[in-house]
Amino acid sequence: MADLSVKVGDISLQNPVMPASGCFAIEYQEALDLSRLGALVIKSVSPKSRAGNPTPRVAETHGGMLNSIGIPSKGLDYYRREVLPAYTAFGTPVVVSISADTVDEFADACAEMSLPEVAVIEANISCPNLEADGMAFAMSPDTTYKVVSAIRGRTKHPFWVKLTPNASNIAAVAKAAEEAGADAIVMGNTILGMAIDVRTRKPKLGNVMGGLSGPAIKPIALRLVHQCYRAVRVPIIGCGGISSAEDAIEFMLAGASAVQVGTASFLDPGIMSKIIDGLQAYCVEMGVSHLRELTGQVKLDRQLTDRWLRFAQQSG
Amino acid sequence: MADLSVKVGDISLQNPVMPASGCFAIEYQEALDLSRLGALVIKSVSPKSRAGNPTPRVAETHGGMLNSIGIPSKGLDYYRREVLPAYTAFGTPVVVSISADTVDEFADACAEMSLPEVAVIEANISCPNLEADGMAFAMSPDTTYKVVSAIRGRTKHPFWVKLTPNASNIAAVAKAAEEAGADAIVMGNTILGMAIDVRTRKPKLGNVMGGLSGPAIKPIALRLVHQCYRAVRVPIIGCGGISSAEDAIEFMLAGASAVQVGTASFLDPGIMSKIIDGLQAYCVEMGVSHLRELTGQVKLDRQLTDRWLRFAQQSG
Amino acid sequence: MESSVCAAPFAATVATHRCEVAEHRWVNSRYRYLRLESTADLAGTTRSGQFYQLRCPTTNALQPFLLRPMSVYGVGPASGSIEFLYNVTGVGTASLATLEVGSSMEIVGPLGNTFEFDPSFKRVMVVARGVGLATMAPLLRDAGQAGVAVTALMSARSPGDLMRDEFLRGVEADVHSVFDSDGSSAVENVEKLLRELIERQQPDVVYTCGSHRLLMLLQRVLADFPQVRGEVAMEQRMACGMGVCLSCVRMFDTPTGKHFKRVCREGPVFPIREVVGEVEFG
Amino acid sequence: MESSVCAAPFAATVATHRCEVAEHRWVNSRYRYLRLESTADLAGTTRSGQFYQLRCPTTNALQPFLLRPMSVYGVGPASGSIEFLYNVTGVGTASLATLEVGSSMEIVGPLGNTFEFDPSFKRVMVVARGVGLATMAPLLRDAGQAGVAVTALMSARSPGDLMRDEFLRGVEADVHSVFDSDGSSAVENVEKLLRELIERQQPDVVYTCGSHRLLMLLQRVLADFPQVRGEVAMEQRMACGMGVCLSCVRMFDTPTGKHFKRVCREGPVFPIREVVGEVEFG
Ligand SMILES: Cc1cc2nc3c(=O)[nH]c(=O)nc-3n(C[C@H](O)[C@H](O)[C@H](O)COP(=O)(O)OP(=O)(O)OC[C@H]3O[C@@H](n4cnc5c(N)ncnc54)[C@H](O)[C@@H]3O)c2cc1C
Ligand SMILES: Cc1cc2nc3c(=O)[nH]c(=O)nc-3n(C[C@H](O)[C@H](O)[C@H](O)COP(=O)(O)OP(=O)(O)OC[C@H]3O[C@@H](n4cnc5c(N)ncnc54)[C@H](O)[C@@H]3O)c2cc1C
Ligand SMILES: Cc1cc2nc3c(=O)[nH]c(=O)nc-3n(C[C@H](O)[C@H](O)[C@H](O)COP(=O)(O)O)c2cc1C
Ligand SMILES: Cc1cc2nc3c(=O)[nH]c(=O)nc-3n(C[C@H](O)[C@H](O)[C@H](O)COP(=O)(O)O)c2cc1C
Ligand code: FES
Ligand code: FES
Repeated sequence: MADLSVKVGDISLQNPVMPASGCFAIEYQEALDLSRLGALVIKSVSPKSRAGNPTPRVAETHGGMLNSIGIPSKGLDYYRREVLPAYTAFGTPVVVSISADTVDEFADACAEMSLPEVAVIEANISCPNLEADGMAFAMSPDTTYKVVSAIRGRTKHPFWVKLTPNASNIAAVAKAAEEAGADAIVMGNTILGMAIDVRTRKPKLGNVMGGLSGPAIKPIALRLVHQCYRAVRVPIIGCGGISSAEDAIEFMLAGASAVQVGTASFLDPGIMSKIIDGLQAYCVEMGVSHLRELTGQVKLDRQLTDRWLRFAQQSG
Repeated sequence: MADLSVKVGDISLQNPVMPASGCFAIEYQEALDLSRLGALVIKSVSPKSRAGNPTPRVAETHGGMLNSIGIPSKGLDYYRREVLPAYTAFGTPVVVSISADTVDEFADACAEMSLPEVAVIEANISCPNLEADGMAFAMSPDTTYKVVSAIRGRTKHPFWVKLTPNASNIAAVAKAAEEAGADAIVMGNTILGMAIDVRTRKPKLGNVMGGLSGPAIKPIALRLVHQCYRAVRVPIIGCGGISSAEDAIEFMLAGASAVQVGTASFLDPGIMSKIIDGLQAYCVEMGVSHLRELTGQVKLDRQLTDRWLRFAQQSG
Repeated sequence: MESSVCAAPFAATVATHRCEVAEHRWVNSRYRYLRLESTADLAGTTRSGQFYQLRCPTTNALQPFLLRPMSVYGVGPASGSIEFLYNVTGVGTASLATLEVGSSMEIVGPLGNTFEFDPSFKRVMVVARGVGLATMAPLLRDAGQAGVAVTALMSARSPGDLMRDEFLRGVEADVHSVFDSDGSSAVENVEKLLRELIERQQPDVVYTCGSHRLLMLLQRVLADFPQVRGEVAMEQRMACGMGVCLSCVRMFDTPTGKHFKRVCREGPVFPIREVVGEVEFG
Repeated sequence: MESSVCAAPFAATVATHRCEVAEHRWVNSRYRYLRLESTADLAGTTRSGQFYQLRCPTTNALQPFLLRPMSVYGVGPASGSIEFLYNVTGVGTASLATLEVGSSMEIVGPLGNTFEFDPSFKRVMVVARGVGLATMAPLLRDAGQAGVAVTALMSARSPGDLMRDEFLRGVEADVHSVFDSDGSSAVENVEKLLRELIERQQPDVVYTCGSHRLLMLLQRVLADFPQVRGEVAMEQRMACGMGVCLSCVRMFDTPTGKHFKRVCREGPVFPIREVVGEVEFG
């Protein structure tokens, strides 16, 4: 038996597999032993009440799906009273994901949710559905720094910040998050996309645009994780298209300390259990005794480009 | 028979279907009647000689592929003498794609290639493989404006600029390109990605990172086309994951005047012919007499969000 | 002694079941019948009105990504036997239609709530159109077994589309059929028929599925028969099918006010009276 | 009269061919034999050394994206008949292995150049290991038909892996086998054998495929036999298979200097002497 436990900053997890926010809820206890997971990440909540976006809210694409759920919310009181308690009974660390419209709202909400029964605050500063054309805090280092430091000033809880693949310079954004005091980076959210029904000519989502997730985006998410890994020292939690143990390993090799599984659960609500089993099998097969030692262990051959160039130079 | 002809600025094309640069070469004349295509877009050439990137240069992903070919080039003289002539014999407009390292090099190269036998210059200001971590001119409105206006100053040829999906604020980049005088926007190139072999732990590409293309990225490319369409008045050529007539229609509805087909040709070298046939079939089925009238005709219900909000407000 | 809470091994009530295709054929030109066999006790755990999510096969031409929700058309007699009846409309159902007998496929479930049926009912009325009959067929069986009388109002494009035998499956019922082809399915006509039947037969409950128009009509008619309950099985685009993703919401007008509910979880069966005849969005 | 240039209808020489799986079975525990039938004249248009790109089937578990290059193992006797012999290694070949007789699949080709074979040769020598024999089998047939003598040096892990009959297919040859299992495939041993055979038999040409080690060895050995030509069929990751994408390049040391060449287009067959024993990249 390999040791699957990992550390994300000061938090120890029995294994690196946790759900991605919005792709998990207590109902999965019917399909999954929630006490087996590394952590339980709940759907984002916003302090403001919202209904969410118009239906249809999902559409499938090649190897993935678009969603424009939005963040339906009944506010923090309701959440604390009616939502949170169900998740705290499994002995598994609970991660509360917060979404908000302004820096102050974010900071207030994170402070308010820094409860003893909550292990981690995850700030979803990247949801592409709520701002015009997908703009979000995490689109620029600036706004990332502002919102993260404001939150940091208000909570002593472990605090992760979830970035968006839509940002063009992820290393700078990740560095801003690190400097502003985030304990870890979740990389990342969905990528803004769109689909049109060519018979009706209508957008397939009521909201016109939505977030792309699933295996289709895996190579992009993996690249972002690796770029973050090269840019910062805080741990990274990989997310985007993970649907097998091999995918999880790939993210760890690229630099992730843990992973989040989103869309894959919709195709098999028991997938996270299978991924954990698969990690164990991989470690046994490959002779890995401590899974956490794989983080960042992609074999990069730093001389390769030089060697190639010298080699190629011979050609006429 | 529907009229499939389209206009891209001042250029008329017999139909909107053309290859994407780097996914087409004269060898396809063995599989495809090149005189049927809307235009012939040749692999990018750079003024500097280059060998291209180390092998392996391609890796498949879910619903797509990564490539890190780079732009192997023997310079413009060689290109003009040995490459170009083969393409100019089909009566189909020839598009020369240029890649370069600096603004001046770009402007010089575009000027030099503004030859009578060349119908259009396409400036590939977005290739993610050549600059560190995928940075390219098209990543920011600034550098886009600079390079496009420099090129515009040096050529009277129709001149298209190819943008990158890696840019975070595409509307601003597109506007910069328009203001700087581009005649059309090609949206877009590949998205930077990465893949790791979990057995060998090595990156699947010699170059570590590469560009993701194919159906997996279609929803992202489509969204970008629509964002460009809302931002600028110059025509847009859609590109990214198109592999069927329906896909081409989807891009036109989102705002494209023409489309480029890349990766799909690798899976079926005759696909562009089939797409053209499929466009005709779609027009007949849907009663469309002039294909070009579909550009931008996605049915957006501007009141939908308001209606939804009013509707949703009733809920407690 | 170990604490019994900790020691209780986890047992999933919703699971992915690998099944073998035991029977698969066209019922008419648009609908197909599919029977699967699994080693799990699907018959014992699945109730009338529930649905499964089907992992449709992936082929070179058809690559559905999400699972497809399908009502259970029947279960048993073998405990691992489950039946579906489906309309071939898009990518997923087209790929489903390619499944050969003997091949395997996965289904996730059982999902959703159930029709409320009470064996002490005297008479139930079912109002079905199209594939809605697949959803309600198990109810007819429940009624037949409990000796509850059944009135069936069936609506179809034409007599060839009716699937009367597929619906009744041997259960005796007072069947009334209306068709688009002869105009008998026109709203005024159906309304008259419904009112007559309800007035005369006084069913305990009216169930419906498969037509928004019939649903809206029933809501109006039932307003005049407060003693008759009404239930409808609804549809909505789904991703997770388990109440997790919030994609499948619709608004309902409940005794505590208007609320969004998840069709996959609080539904698919809802009181007819609570349906909000929402304008379509998107 | 129309201009004949304009009127000439376009005829593809490379095309996607829809084929039916006519035969498909294991040859041993790792290799499978596949015979396809199409309506096109594949036998008439395909030459020794060429390859096709196969669209491997898409299943729920295996979803290869790119086509897979495969050498033609044989064509005919029917004009639409084509054969492949493949090693089940990864996603694509695993999905290929699931294809049932009677199902259909698409292949794109013929692609690439051919071995240079001259019926006036006296003797050819083939040095094969693993799946390399699939690529060279058509050559043996050419030689057999032309009455050219054949020497075959076959290398394999063990006698069970040799596939001697699959390679020769009835063509008479002077066969020499070496194995890893008994150490006879060691480089020194094979080098000795090669030198002896070439010295004694003076083949016009040596062909090889399937082993980089054997290729490098042959390059060294042939340096001492300038009158003997040498050809090798190479492999490289491919996307387009037609010379378009530039993914499949390798460097070759030609009379005009070192150049990158496309394995799919200038190859897959190259002069053994021109191969650059490049370090592996990536
Ligand atoms: C609870 C429930 C029970 C159902 N029971 C049956 C049944 O017994 N028999 C039957 O024929 N059909 C049933 N349907 C409808 C069935 O799910 C759709 O016909 C099917 O999903 C269409 O898939 P497609 O790929 O063929 O169509 P496409 O149009 O290609 O599907 C595209 C996407 O839209 C979704 N979608 C399309 N139509 C519907 C719909 N009406 N409802 C929900 N999602 C839809 C698909 O699931 C998919 O995600 C049921 C739907 C629900 C929600
Ligand atoms: C011209 C040519 C002829 C070939 N002929 C044969 C043959 O007759 N029989 C046979 O068994 N094999 C042959 N091969 C090798 C065969 O193409 C690979 O074994 C096959 O592509 C592996 O695919 P996979 O999905 O099973 O493996 P995976 O490792 O899952 O493939 C992943 C990717 O790598 C590529 N790849 C993997 N191995 C190779 C390889 N050795 N060469 C090129 N690309 C590779 C695949 O095409 C795919 O794109 C030939 C290769 C070439 C280039
Ligand atoms: C239906 C759905 C709802 C989501 N809701 C949220 C959310 O509320 N908060 C959040 O941070 N991310 C949300 N996400 C993004 C996921 O957490 C995840 O980052 C993304 O889906 C990529 O991972 P995947 O490819 O594994 O799904 C949602 C994704 C989906 C598909
Ligand atoms: C192998 C390969 C090589 C490419 N080379 C170039 C290039 O030289 N210049 C360029 O502008 N784009 C290049 N591209 C990008 C394509 O032109 C196209 O923008 C991209 O692949 C997205 O379209 P697709 O999904 O249809 O392939 C290349 C893409 C591939 C896959
Ligand atoms: S389908 Fe996910 S909540 Fe209903
Ligand atoms: S595979 Fe594309 S050039 Fe060889």
